[in-house]
Amino acid sequence: MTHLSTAARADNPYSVAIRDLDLDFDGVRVLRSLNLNIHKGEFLVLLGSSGCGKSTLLNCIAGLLDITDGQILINDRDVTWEEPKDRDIAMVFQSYALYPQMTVEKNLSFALKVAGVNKEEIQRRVSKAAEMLHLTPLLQRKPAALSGGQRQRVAIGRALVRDVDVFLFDEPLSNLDAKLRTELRVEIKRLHQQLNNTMIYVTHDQIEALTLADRIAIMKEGVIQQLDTPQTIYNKPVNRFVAGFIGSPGMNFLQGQLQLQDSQPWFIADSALAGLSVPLTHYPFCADLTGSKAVELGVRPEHVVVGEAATALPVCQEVGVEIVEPMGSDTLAWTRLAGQAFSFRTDTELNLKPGDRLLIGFDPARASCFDARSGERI
Amino acid sequence: MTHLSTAARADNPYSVAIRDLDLDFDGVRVLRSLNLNIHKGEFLVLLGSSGCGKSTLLNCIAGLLDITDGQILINDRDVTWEEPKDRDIAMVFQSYALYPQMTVEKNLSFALKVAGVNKEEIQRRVSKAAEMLHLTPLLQRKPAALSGGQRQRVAIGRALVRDVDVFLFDEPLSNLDAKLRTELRVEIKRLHQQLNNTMIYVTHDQIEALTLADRIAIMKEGVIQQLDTPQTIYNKPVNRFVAGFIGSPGMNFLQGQLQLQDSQPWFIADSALAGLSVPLTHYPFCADLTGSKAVELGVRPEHVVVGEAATALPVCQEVGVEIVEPMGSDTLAWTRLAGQAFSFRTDTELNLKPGDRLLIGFDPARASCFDARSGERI
Amino acid sequence: MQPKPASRRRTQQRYGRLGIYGFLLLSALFFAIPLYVMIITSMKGMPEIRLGQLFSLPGDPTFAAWIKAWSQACTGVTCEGIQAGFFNSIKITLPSVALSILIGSINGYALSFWRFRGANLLFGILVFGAFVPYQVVIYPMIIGFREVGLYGTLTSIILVHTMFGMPIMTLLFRNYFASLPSELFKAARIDGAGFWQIFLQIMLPLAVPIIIVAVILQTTNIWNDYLLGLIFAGSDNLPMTVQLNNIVTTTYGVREYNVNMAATMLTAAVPLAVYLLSGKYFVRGIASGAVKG
Amino acid sequence: MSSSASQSGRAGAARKRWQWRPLLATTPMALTAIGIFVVCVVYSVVLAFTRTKRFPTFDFVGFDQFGRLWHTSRWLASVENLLIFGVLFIAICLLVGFLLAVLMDQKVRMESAFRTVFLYPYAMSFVVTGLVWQWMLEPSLGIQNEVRSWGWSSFSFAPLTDPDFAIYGVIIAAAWQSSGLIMALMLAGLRGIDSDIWKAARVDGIPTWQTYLFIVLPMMRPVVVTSVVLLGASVVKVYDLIVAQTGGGPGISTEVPAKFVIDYITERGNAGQGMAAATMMLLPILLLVGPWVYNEYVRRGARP
Amino acid sequence: ADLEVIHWWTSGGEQAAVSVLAREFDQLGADKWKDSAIAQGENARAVAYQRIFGGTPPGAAQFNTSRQFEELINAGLLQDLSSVADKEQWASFIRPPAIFGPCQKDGKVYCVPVNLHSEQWIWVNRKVYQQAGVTEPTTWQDFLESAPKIKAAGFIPLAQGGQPWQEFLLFRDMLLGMAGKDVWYQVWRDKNADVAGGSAVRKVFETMGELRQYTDQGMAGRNWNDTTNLVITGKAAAQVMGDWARGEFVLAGKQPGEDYDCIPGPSPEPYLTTNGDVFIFPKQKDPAVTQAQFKLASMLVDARVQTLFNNAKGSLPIRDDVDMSLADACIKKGLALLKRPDAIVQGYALFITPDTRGQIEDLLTEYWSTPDMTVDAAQQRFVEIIGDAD
Ligand SMILES: Nc1ncnc2c1ncn2[C@@H]1O[C@H](COP(=O)(O)OP(=O)(O)OP(=O)(O)O)[C@@H](O)[C@H]1O
Ligand SMILES: Nc1ncnc2c1ncn2[C@@H]1O[C@H](COP(=O)(O)OP(=O)(O)OP(=O)(O)O)[C@@H](O)[C@H]1O
Ligand SMILES: [Mg+2]
Ligand SMILES: [Mg+2]
Repeated sequence: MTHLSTAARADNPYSVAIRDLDLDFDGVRVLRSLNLNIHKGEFLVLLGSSGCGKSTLLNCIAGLLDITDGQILINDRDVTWEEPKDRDIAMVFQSYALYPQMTVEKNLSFALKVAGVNKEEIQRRVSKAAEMLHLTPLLQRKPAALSGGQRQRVAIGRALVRDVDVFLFDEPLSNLDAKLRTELRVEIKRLHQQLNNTMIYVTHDQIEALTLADRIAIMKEGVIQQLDTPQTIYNKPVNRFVAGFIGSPGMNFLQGQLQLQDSQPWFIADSALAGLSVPLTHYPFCADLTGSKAVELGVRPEHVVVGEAATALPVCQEVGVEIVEPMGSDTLAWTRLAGQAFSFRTDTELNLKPGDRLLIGFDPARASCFDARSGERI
Repeated sequence: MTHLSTAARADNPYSVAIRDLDLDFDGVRVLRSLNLNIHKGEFLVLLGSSGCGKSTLLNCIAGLLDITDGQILINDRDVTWEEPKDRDIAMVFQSYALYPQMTVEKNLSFALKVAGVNKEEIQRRVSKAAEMLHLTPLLQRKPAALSGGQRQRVAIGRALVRDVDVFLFDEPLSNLDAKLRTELRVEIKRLHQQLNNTMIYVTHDQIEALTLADRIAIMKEGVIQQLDTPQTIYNKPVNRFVAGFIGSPGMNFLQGQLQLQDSQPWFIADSALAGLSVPLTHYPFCADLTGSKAVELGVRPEHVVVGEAATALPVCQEVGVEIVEPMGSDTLAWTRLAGQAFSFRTDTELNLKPGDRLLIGFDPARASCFDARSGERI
Repeated sequence: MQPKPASRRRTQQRYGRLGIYGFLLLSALFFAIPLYVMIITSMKGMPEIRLGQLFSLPGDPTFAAWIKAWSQACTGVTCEGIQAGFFNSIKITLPSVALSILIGSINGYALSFWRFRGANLLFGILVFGAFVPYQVVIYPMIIGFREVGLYGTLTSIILVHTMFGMPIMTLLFRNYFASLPSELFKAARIDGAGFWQIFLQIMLPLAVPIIIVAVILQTTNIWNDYLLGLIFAGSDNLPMTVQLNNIVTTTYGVREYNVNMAATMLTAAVPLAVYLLSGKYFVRGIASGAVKG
Repeated sequence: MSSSASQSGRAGAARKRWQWRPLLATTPMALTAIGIFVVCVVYSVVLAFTRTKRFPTFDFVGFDQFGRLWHTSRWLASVENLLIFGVLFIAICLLVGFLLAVLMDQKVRMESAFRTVFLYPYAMSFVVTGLVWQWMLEPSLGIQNEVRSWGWSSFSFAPLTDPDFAIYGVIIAAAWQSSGLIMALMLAGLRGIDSDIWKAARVDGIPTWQTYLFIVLPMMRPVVVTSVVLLGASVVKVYDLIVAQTGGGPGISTEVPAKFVIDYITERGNAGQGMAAATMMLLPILLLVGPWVYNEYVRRGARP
Repeated sequence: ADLEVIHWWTSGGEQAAVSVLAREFDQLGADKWKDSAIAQGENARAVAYQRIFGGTPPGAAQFNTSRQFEELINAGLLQDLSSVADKEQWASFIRPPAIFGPCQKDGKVYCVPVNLHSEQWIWVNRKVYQQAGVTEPTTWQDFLESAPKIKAAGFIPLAQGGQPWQEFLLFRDMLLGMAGKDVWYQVWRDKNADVAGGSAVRKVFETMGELRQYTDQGMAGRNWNDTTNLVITGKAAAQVMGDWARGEFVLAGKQPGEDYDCIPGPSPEPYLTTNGDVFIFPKQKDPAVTQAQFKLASMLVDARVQTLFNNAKGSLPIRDDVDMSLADACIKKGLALLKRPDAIVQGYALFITPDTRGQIEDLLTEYWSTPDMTVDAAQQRFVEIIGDAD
């Protein structure tokens, strides 16, 4: 640990750097030797399912939890044992955490008053933040008299006035309905473009992650699985967990065997009925292939081509539609491929009905292939 | 009221029929002379924003609220003043409403036991429901030991065992995370296909509404705005409210004037800067046009065509990208059209960045045109 | 046409409601009778009381007994009624209630948000302490107070009430604060507020519902206390209940039931008033977090 | 910061710096918890093994005091009374409290009037309660006399005069005093139940009484626990009520352990014996309440 | 200085008496009587103990002539009054000497007796006896014989309070009245288990058991003065109570010999026990208070104060040379007895501790209210208690 920290110090270009972070709750290790470097001005999203330790990590960065081992640096400064207020961070919570007995204005100015900032300066910053977030007409209201979206804006405003380098968001939009979520998402994105400070954003909503992030860190059980840009994560998930987690509707996974036939790799689906063989010649393997091996082939529903065009692809079959889910802009249809459930996305205009039969196909080069045992991408 | 009920009785082919329903809460009219007919086996979704009276309507149908005036018929029988249990309905709640101290099995069987159903029959129905919902291994657990999705399945199971004709769902999936929501959505859809009984489903999530419904009733302030199939509602919203409510990302609305030029209708956008004129020749008007009139033109982001292909369309402009929201399967980009915010959906492959310039266009025939004052579709 | 089903259902409901009201009224009667007896007895003359008709209204209502109980009844050499004790009780109750609530709320706050080592153990001991009969610890406590020279002073009785009230107060506030979102606390810490700032500016204003409950409970307990007041308050501060006891056991040939009742009512007046005025908030306050176990 | 040793050293310091304010703020609690509920209790327990009369002497006599204690019929009667009183009192309060709360929850008119009537006895001290109910149950003055004056001359209701029933007279008074509080707690608990549960039960066709009994009541476990704790604590301490209402009589039929303790440490000047009795009172509390407190608050710690 | 006095004289007659003391003390000069009345002896004594223990002792506190305060003396917490006592030669006039005994230890004086209470009295309502057509009892045998007739006439033959100390008082009265002086001493002073288990004591238990049927239902928990009131108002025929009951009759305006009567015993050979009240004077820090204590101590034995006080209280003075001419017939009966040394018996409280007394009270109250309890069982336990007493 020591050698790392001294070495890293020399040329740390990061806004937030986390080194070998361990954290135990009552003897249970929730975060294990976690390393994470976040660039200045970057929008980093921590994504993962419930209970994977996202909030815990954020709380560690904020200084709200005492860590078990490791080091946290913010702007090159070791803040591992600093008070939250001395870390140059601000935080926005899922439950808004507004002070219910104070007006919006007081909520915004509380931190500044505590810090002893003078009155005019408080006034200036509050009105600037209020303007930026369209809160000016609401300044004299109490939180109870605000809608969910307004409350969340106040919560963001409270972070804004503090004029810090790093913003931490803990699922700030989870409590809002879908429509508001979309709106505020755009506002947060716009805010980031205006302020250009570092933002660390926790969510379990992958759409939020994909739309907002410069980079996404996908977590599972306290370990970061993949840290990369949204595109890479979407298109080249490093393991089955990431692949399944990202994308809505979710990726289809077909169980099967990876076999070399004529020194060409083939995916043979496990199936009692209709067989399915997929040539993986153009698949960008990252590992050497030796012999046969149980794998899962992941295919995103939107990479499936429907109708005549499918015949041009290496994989093409006629299937029966079981369930149709129109989503307005497009439609998700469920069928069976080699006896396994398989969904695909089509244009709404096709007007599919359960029972319809049609041709579908996909390009194996855009699929992902995972070791069935380890779940790693092959 | 009396004459109506006798008249309606004669030939009511509906599973659930609501006639001139009024409901007051402490003198405030929450539902006003509402009429709704639901076919046997239909999946009807009540969609609307919070507080519009969806739950209230559902509770009236269930018999949990005494109505002020009107009539409710279920399977041709006037049940307006029947007890809930005698209405041949079952209901699933957002908060699951499981009996926390009973095991899953007891939760499922309690209603039957109270109704005096014999043991084998209870056993049979419970195990059938449990199997259908994959609850068999969980039967001996208590609700506290279940995940959210499992709980909601138990709640559905509790409705299932009662073997009734009409299922009522009050936002059954709202408390679940996105991933689970998608999964359970499919299960409910499958269930409906299996059981083929009438389902009335309340939600404020339009994706749920679109994917599940045979017909959607969109409510606002206790009044049904539009009752139609998802496709019609999506493509031909009757008013600005419905148009804005349905679709994610939401429809773009451009403010402007409807004018007749050379006896051809044109939409002229309000704009200080670059002008935008849209020929509405092929637009399917539902009203006569007389003179100029303030309107809003609604364009769905996915109806916008990007790049060279756009030049073929009646409307085509070069625009600068302001914000890019990659959503995995595709990307939403925000720009300005005639000075007004405008979003469009593109392929992720395009790899747009803020600042990029490109051509966009759309087909006015697929747009919607609303009276700016009344909000009605023109 | 038949009677509308609506009206049939409503009629059934009406009978049900009649039953409910009937039962509630009967219960209310049972609960109210002792108070009724106290009031009417206090307004009767002794001859009338001797007739033994406990429940009949006074033939000739008089407040003489009240006046006597308040300002004339003898307790030993002095015959000043219970008024002196009334002011002593106020002197004891006000600071004790304030202090015990302050300390209870600080404890609850510290226990809910600032988990420090040993906090849970301390709290466990405190909860256990709620069950310890006072008498078991009175002797050592007397020694303790004697050693610090406080025994028999107003300070000591206030401290004693604070300490014996601490288990319940702490439990009450701890449960309440635990029901608040912890994000509130985190937000305040990030905003740079310290231990006391968070307590005074964020948490205390939020605790109003439970403070009301605490005020009610503590006022009642402390006002009604007899034993601790007798032992610790010192001869100058004996609470009203001591005088009450003297009057009730002090009698001429016949016990003056009317004076006894009046004295009893006067003694109970303060907690009664507290309940009458704030019963609504009591239930609300309990609902807001005290019952989360 | 050059070595991990110095770093962790600083870390330790930082943690301590974190903790001192809450520690300071809770000194009164620590002093009370340890000073009163540990030191004083232990001190008292130690006295139980001595020959202490009025003034503490540390002249140890082993278990002699306990031997004598368990040969004292008044102590045995006290223990038995406490059991009867405790079980019945708690049961009646819970029952009445729950019943009243359920009825009050039916959107009754004048709820606040009813609530006040049910709750006001809790404002009365046990002393006043005891006195009032002594009068009410007095054969020649109270209820018995009143009913007889209506013409039912054989009516007999004077529990306090009969050693076999006196304890029930005490229970009536105690339940009268405390039921209202339980009603308030239960009412709060009922109001906290998710309204969907009610709807679900109605749709399922479960009769109201079954809903209350099998669904709602089990859901109110925390309230019931709180109630039992509050009532239990007052049961163990019950003293004033007995002194005011019966003085322990007739005979020793309403004696309770707390009164035994107090009599011995005050009037009778045999604190050793009194503390032996007190120790015997603490023992079951420690055994019953201890594990619960440990589970609920110490081990699970965290948030309830 | 203010001299705080803790006492339990809160009942009607008692109040008048304690007011005499307060008034007289205040008239002595600079010092003031500060009254701390606490109802019920056990409460008052407990508070006095706790106050002394807690380091804020009262100036004076009432106790009984008994072993109640011996631990205070042993612990050296009481003011030595020898200087005053020697100067005024208390030993020479306090009589009977037995009541001064508990105050003295190692030649020093630690308390001041203020009165003598004789317990052995039965108070009867003459009119009730007249109406029932029976004569007033002079022995317990008489009483048992007349009781059924009184009961038949619709009166309560024996008014008995429902508190342990009253039941014990009844027992003592019967023990002395039926078994006599020797048994009395053997039981209390010598703690002779054989005598306690003997036939004389057994007879007492038996008689007591028989008396149960002559009481009324309202007995449970009743105070002594309420019980006296039954006799005063003619609801009951008789009450066994100490001489303090006289005050209640006086306050009710009743005349001895006319409305009511006080009968010593009842016993063929009446005795008087030497119970009474004393004041102790805890050591003080403030010398001015100590001076006031000496003043009060001296005042309490003053002949004039004794006269006024005992006339008001209805008790007997601790000295012979006081003017009790104002005293009524009942007091005079007591005074007469007091003049016969062989009629004077030392009180039980001089011999047994409060602890033992408490045990006996527990036994007797249980016995009294449990008709099922056999005489054997009760006496057996009595023997054990006497045997274990120290
Ligand atoms: N105070 C605590 N004490 C003990 N364990 C805790 C505590 N807080 C969290 N945990 C555990 O740590 C793990 C990580 O929790 P964390 O709150 O960081 O999850 P999360 O990823 O934020 O989940 P969510 O999306 O539900 O907010 C969980 O298993 C949780 O049970
Ligand atoms: N018990 C009640 N008393 C008074 N007003 C009520 C009551 N229940 C609901 N309302 C009012 O009736 C209107 C409709 O409420 P309802 O619960 O039906 O809305 P909803 O569409 O289900 O909203 P949500 O999506 O938030 O569940 C709201 O304005 C609400 O405030
Ligand atoms: Mg979290
Ligand atoms: Mg709703």
